[in-house]
Amino acid sequence: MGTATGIIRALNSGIKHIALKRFTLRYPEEKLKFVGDGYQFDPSTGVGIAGLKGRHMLFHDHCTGCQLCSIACEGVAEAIGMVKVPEEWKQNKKSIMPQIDYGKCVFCGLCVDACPFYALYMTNDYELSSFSKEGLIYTPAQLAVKPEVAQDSEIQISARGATHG
Amino acid sequence: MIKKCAYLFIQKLGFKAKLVGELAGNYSTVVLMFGFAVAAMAPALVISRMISPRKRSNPVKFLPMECGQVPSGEGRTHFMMQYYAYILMFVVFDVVAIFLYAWGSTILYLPKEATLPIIGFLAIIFAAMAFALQQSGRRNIW
Amino acid sequence: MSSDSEKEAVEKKPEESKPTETKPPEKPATAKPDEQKPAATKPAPAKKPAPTKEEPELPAFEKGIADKIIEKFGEKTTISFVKPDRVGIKVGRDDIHNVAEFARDTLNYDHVDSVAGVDYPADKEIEVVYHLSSYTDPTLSRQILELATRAQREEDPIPGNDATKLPSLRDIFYSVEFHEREVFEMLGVYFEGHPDNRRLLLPEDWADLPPLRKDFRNKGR
Amino acid sequence: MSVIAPNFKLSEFIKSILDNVFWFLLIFTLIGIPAVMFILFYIEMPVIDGELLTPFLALTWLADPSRSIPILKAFMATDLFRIAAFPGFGFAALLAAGTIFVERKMLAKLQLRVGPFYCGKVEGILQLMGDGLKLISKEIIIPAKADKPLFWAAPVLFVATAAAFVALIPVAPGWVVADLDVGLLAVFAVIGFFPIITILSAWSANSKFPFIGGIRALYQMVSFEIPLILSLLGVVILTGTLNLSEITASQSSFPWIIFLPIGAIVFFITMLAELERIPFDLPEAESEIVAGWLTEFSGMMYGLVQLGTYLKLYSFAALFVVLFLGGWNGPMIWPPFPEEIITEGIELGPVTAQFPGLPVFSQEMLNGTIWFVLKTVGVIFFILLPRGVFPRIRVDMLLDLGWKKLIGLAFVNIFIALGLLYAGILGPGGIL
Amino acid sequence: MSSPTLPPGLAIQKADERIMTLNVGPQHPGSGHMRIIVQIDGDYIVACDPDPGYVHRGEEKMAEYRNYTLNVPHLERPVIHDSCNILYPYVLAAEELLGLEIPERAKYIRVIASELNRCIYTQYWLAIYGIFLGHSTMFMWPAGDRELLIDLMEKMTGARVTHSYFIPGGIRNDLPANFEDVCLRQVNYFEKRIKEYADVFYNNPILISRTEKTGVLTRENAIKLGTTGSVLRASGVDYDVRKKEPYDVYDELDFETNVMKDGDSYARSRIPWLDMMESCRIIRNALQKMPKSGSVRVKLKPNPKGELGSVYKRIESGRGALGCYIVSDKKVEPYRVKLSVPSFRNLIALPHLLIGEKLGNMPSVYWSLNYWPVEADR
Repeated sequence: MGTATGIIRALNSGIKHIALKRFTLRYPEEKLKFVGDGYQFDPSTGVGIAGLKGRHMLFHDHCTGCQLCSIACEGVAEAIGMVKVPEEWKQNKKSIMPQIDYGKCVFCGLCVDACPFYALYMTNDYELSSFSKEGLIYTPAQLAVKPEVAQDSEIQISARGATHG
Repeated sequence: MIKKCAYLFIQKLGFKAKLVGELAGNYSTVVLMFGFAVAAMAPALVISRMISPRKRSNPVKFLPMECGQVPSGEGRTHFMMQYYAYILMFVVFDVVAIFLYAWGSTILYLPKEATLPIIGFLAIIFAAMAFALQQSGRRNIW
Repeated sequence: MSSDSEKEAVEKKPEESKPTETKPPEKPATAKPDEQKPAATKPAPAKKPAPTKEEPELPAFEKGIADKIIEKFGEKTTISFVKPDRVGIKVGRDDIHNVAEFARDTLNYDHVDSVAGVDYPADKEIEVVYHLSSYTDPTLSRQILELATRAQREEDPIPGNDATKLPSLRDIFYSVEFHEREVFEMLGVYFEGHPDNRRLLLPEDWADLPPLRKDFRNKGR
Repeated sequence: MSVIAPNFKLSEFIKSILDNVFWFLLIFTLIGIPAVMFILFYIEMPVIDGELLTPFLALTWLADPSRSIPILKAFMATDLFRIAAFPGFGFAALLAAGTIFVERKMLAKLQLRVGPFYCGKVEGILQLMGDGLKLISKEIIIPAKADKPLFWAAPVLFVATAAAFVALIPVAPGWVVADLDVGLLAVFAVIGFFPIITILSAWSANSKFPFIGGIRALYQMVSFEIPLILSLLGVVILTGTLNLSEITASQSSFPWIIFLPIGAIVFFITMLAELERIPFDLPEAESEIVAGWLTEFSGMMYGLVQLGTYLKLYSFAALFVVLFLGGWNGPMIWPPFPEEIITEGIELGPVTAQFPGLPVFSQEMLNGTIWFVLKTVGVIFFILLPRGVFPRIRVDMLLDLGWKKLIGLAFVNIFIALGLLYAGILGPGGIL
Repeated sequence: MSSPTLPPGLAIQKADERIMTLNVGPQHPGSGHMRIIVQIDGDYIVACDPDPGYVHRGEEKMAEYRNYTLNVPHLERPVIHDSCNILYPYVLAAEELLGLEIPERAKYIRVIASELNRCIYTQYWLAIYGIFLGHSTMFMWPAGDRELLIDLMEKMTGARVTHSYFIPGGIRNDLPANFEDVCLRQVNYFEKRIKEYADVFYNNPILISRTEKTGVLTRENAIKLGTTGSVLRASGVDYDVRKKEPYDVYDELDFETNVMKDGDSYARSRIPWLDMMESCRIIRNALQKMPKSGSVRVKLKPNPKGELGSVYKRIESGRGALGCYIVSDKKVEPYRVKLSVPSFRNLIALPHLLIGEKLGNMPSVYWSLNYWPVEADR
C-alpha cells in the first residue's frame, strides 16, 4: 500500500506542476537584469563595487599606460596586450593602452583590481561573439565605447511559482 | 493472360478482392498494411540516402560505438544474463496462456462443470510456476 | 635522516632545526641561476609560529602527540612544527612504515587525507607528506598529523626503475592507494609494496619527465 | 574552421535537392506516366455512378475537379483508403505526430520549461517537421562490420509491424482495416514481432551496447508478454469473442474497466513495458547502455524507429480503449446532417460543392471516431505522464514485477471475471 | 567463437568468455569525463577499474608559477559549479602564510557565498543523478531552481559560475544594495522548491526500491577507504569539517549535520539534499548575524611573499572535506600547492561498491559517490 500511495503522490505532484509558471528565461527576447553598471574597483578603499564582470571599458583620460593590468593578466589569461594609441594624453606619455583579446579573457576582473587609476571598468555587456578570432580583439578605441545594453528581466516569485517575468 | 494478371493484382491492391474468400481477405489486409508501410517507409530511407552527405574518408567513423575508445572484442559474443531461467519459463507459459484463450473465448457455450478441470489445470500451473520461480531465483546455477 | 638534536630544542628553538634536516652548507649556495625556484630551503620547519608567539604557549594537546612519537621512535623522527591542530613529523624512509603503524594503532589516526609530493632538487630529494586524520577518535577530529619522508631524487628519472623509492603505506592506510599512484606518476616516486603502481591521471603515452618535478617546465614559463 | 567537419553550404544542399527533384520528374514523365497509361488501358475499369470509368476519365479529374468526386468516393470505398488513410496508416501517423508534440509540450510544462517554441510561430507546432527534415538530411552511418541487410531492414520492419498492429484496431463501427475473428490473438502475434526485430537489429549492429539492449528487450518481452495476455482473458471470458469489433460493441452500455479494474491496471503496466516507456525503458537506458539497441542508428533510420514507436504507442492506447474503455461507444455529440447536404451539396459561393465523404461517413461513424480519439488521447496522456515522474527500473526488478506480481494480479482478474460470469451478473442470463 | 570441428552453437565456451569488457566513458551518457572499465558477467559487474585523467589540467603545476592572488582564477576551474568552495582552503592557507587577518564581515559573506555555492553544486549533482536514473523531471527541476541561486551569486560576484570571489585578504567586492532582502526571498523560495522534490524523487517508491541496498558502504569501509563528505556521513560517521574544525565563522552559526546509517546509494543521494536545507538555514542565520557594514578586504601590498613553511587547511565543500596544502619558500609564488580533493578521495570506493552490483546500478552508484571527474583530475 505504501508503494501505491507513493506512486499516486508522485503522479499527483507531477500533474500539479503542469499548472505552475514556466521558469525559463527566453534569452534573446528577454535579458536578465544585473546589479549596477558592472564590476568596478575603488583603489582608494581597496574594495570592489558589485556588478557583472562583462566586457571591459577603458577611460582613456585616466589610463597612464602603467601596464599593471597587463602584468596582472599575464598570470591569468595573457589576454591584455599594450598597444600604441594615436592620441596624445598628458598622463600617458608612452601612449600605450590595453588591448583585450576576449578569446582568451576569463573575466576574472583582476585587471580591474590592479588598475590604480580607476581607468578600467567592467560593464554589463556579455554578448561578444564574433565570426573570427580577430573580431574578439578589442582595441583601446573599441574599449572606450560604452555598450548599450537593454536588460530588464528579473526573477519574480509568486504563489504560482517563480518566473522570469 | 497479362491482362488477367494485372487485373488480379490491381484488384488486390485497390478493390475488394472477390476471388479470395472473405476470411482470407481479412487477413490479407493485415499483410497489405504491412506491405504498404514498407512501401511507404523505404522511400524515406532512399531519399535520405540521396540528399544526405556521404563522406567515406574516415574509417574510424564506421567503427561500432565504444564510448570514444577503439573497440575491443566482438560485438556479437556469447552473452548470457543470469535470468535465463525466465526465458525457459516463458517458452512454456506463453503456450499455456494462449491455450487458456481457447477455453476463455468459448466459456459462454460450455457447461459450468467444464471449468473445474481448468481450475485444476491452473492449480498445476501455479505449482509449476512457483517451482520454476524458486529455481530461477538461484542465480548461481544460471 | 640523522637528526641528533633534542626534540624539545627543535621545537622551541626553530633556528636550530635548520641544520638538522638538510645539509646546511648547500643551502645558501643552492640557488642555481637557471633554477626558477631555488633550492627549497626548509620545506616543513615552521619557525615563525613558535618564535613570534610566546614560547611556552605551544598547544598542549598537539605537543602531547608529538611527544608520544618522539618517545617511541626517538632519534629516527624529528618534529618539524607544532601548531594549533597541526603536528609535523619528519621520518626517515626506513621508519615511515613503523611510524605510520604506530600512528594508526596507538594514536588512532585512521585515514589519510592527502598525500603530497614535493620536489627539492637542491637537496636531491623528493619529500612525500602524508596528512593523517581521524574519524573515529573525537579528540583527534581537529588534528592533522603530517608525516613527511624523503626519497632520493634522480636527475634522469625512469619512474619505477630508479632509486626513487619509498615503502608504501597502503597496507596500513588503505586510503592512500590512489594518492600514491598519483605521486608516482607526478613525481616518479615508486612505492614498494603498492599493488597497483599504474598511471592514473596522465595519458598512457606520457614519456616526458614526471610533471610535478621542478625541472619539468611549463611551456612559455 | 575545423578540418574534419565538412563545411555545410546551403547552396550545395539546395542543389542536391533540386538535382533529385529533377531526376525524379524526368524519370516520372518519361517512364511513369506512359506506364500508368499503359496499365490503365489494359484494365477493365469499374462502373461508377452508372458510368464506365475509362482511363481517359480517370485522368480527367486533373482537369475537371467535379469529376474527381466520384473517383474519390470510389477510392474511399476501397481497402487502399482504409490502409493508407483513415483507420490505417495516415490516421495513426497523424495521431502519433500529435502525440510527439503533446508529449514534448506536456513534459516541458511539467518540468517548468517551455518546450518547442520557435519553430512554426505557434508554440513550436512545426518542430516535428523540422526534426524530420533534419533527420532525413543527415548521413546514415552503418557500422563497418554490421550485417547490412538486416540492419537496413530493421527500422522499416519496425514501422511495418507497428502498421500491421494499427490494421487490427477498430476505430468506428465497421471502420477497421482487418476485421478478424481472432483479432486479439492476431494482436498478440504482432506484438511478438517487436522484440524479434529489436534483437535482430541489435545483433546485426555488431556492437556491444546495442547487443545488451537487445537482450534486455528480450527479457522485457519475456516477463511482460504473459501478464499482458492473461490480463485480457477476463474481457474475453465476459464477451465470449476474440473479435475486437465485437468486444467494442459489447461495451455499448458500460466499459469493462468498471468490472475489471485490476485487469485494466495490469494491462496498462504491461503496455508501458511493451512500449518501452520510461519506467520500463531498459532497452534504451541511456545512462547505462548508451542508447540501447538504438545506439548505432543514425539519421532517418533512427527517425523511422521513432515513428514506429509512436505508431505502436497509438495502437496500444487504442487497444486499451477498445478493450476496457468501450471504444467508439459514447453519447451522440455529432450534429445530425441535414438531408440536403448529402443529396444536393453545399452552396459555397459560385460553385456547388458536394461533400465527397458524406455518403461514406455516417453520423454514427463520425461520432464514434470522436469518442475513440478522445479516449485514446486520454489514455495517451496517462502513458506519457509516467515519463515525468518515475525513474527507470532495473532488469531484475522488472522480472520480479512481471513474473510475481503482475501474473498473480492477472489471475485474480480472471477469477473476478469467472465470478462475475457464474454469479450471473454478466454473461447470458445476466444483466448483459 | 566456435572451433571448426564443432557445429556452431555446440562449441564449449570457456568460463571467461562469458565476461564482456565495457568501456563506459568518456563519451557515454552515464559517465563523467572519465572512463570506467567494467567487466560484466551477464548482468553482474565482476571487475571495475576507474580511469580518470581525461580533463587533467595540471592546476597544481600551474599554481607554482603565479603569485598568491593570480592563482585565484585558475584554481577555481576544477569545479566551476562549486568555485567558491574549491578556493576556500587555498585562500585560508594563503592568508595564514601571508599573515593576514580578514574582517568579520568578509567572513560572513564568505560563508554565505560558500553555502550558496554548495547548493548550486548539489543541485547540479542532483540533476545529473536524476538523469542517470532516467528521471528527466529531476534533471530539469534542479537545473532550473539552481538558477535562483546562480542569480544571487551573479548579483554578489558578477559572474555566473567562475566567480573568482574569494581572494587572499578577504573578498573581492562588498554586497550590492538590498542584497539581503533578495537573498532571503530567493533562498526561502528555493527551500520550498527543494522540499517538493520529495514526492517526485526521494519518496518515490520506484526510486527507493531501485537505490536501496545497492552499493552498500559499511561504516568500517568508509573509514578505511578514507571517504569523505556525503559518502562518509551516509555510512554513519558524523564528520563534517564545518562542525569538527570550524573555519571562519561556522562556530557561531546554528546548523546540524545530517547522518544516515545505511550507507547505500539512497542514503548517499539523500544526504546532499538534506544538506541543502541546512545550507538555507545557515544562509538565513548568517544574514541575520552579519555585521551590517564594515570593510570586507584588507589591502594587500603588491606581490606579497609567503612565510617559510607549510600550511594545510581544509573546509567542507559540496562533496566533502577539501584540503589545500601550500609549501612556501619565501617567494612571491607558492613553492607547491596541493589540492586534496574529495572526489579523488571518494573515487577509491568506486570499485569496492560496483563489484558484484548489477550493470543497471552502475550509474546510480557511481554518481551517488558525489564524484566530480574534473575535480579529481585537477
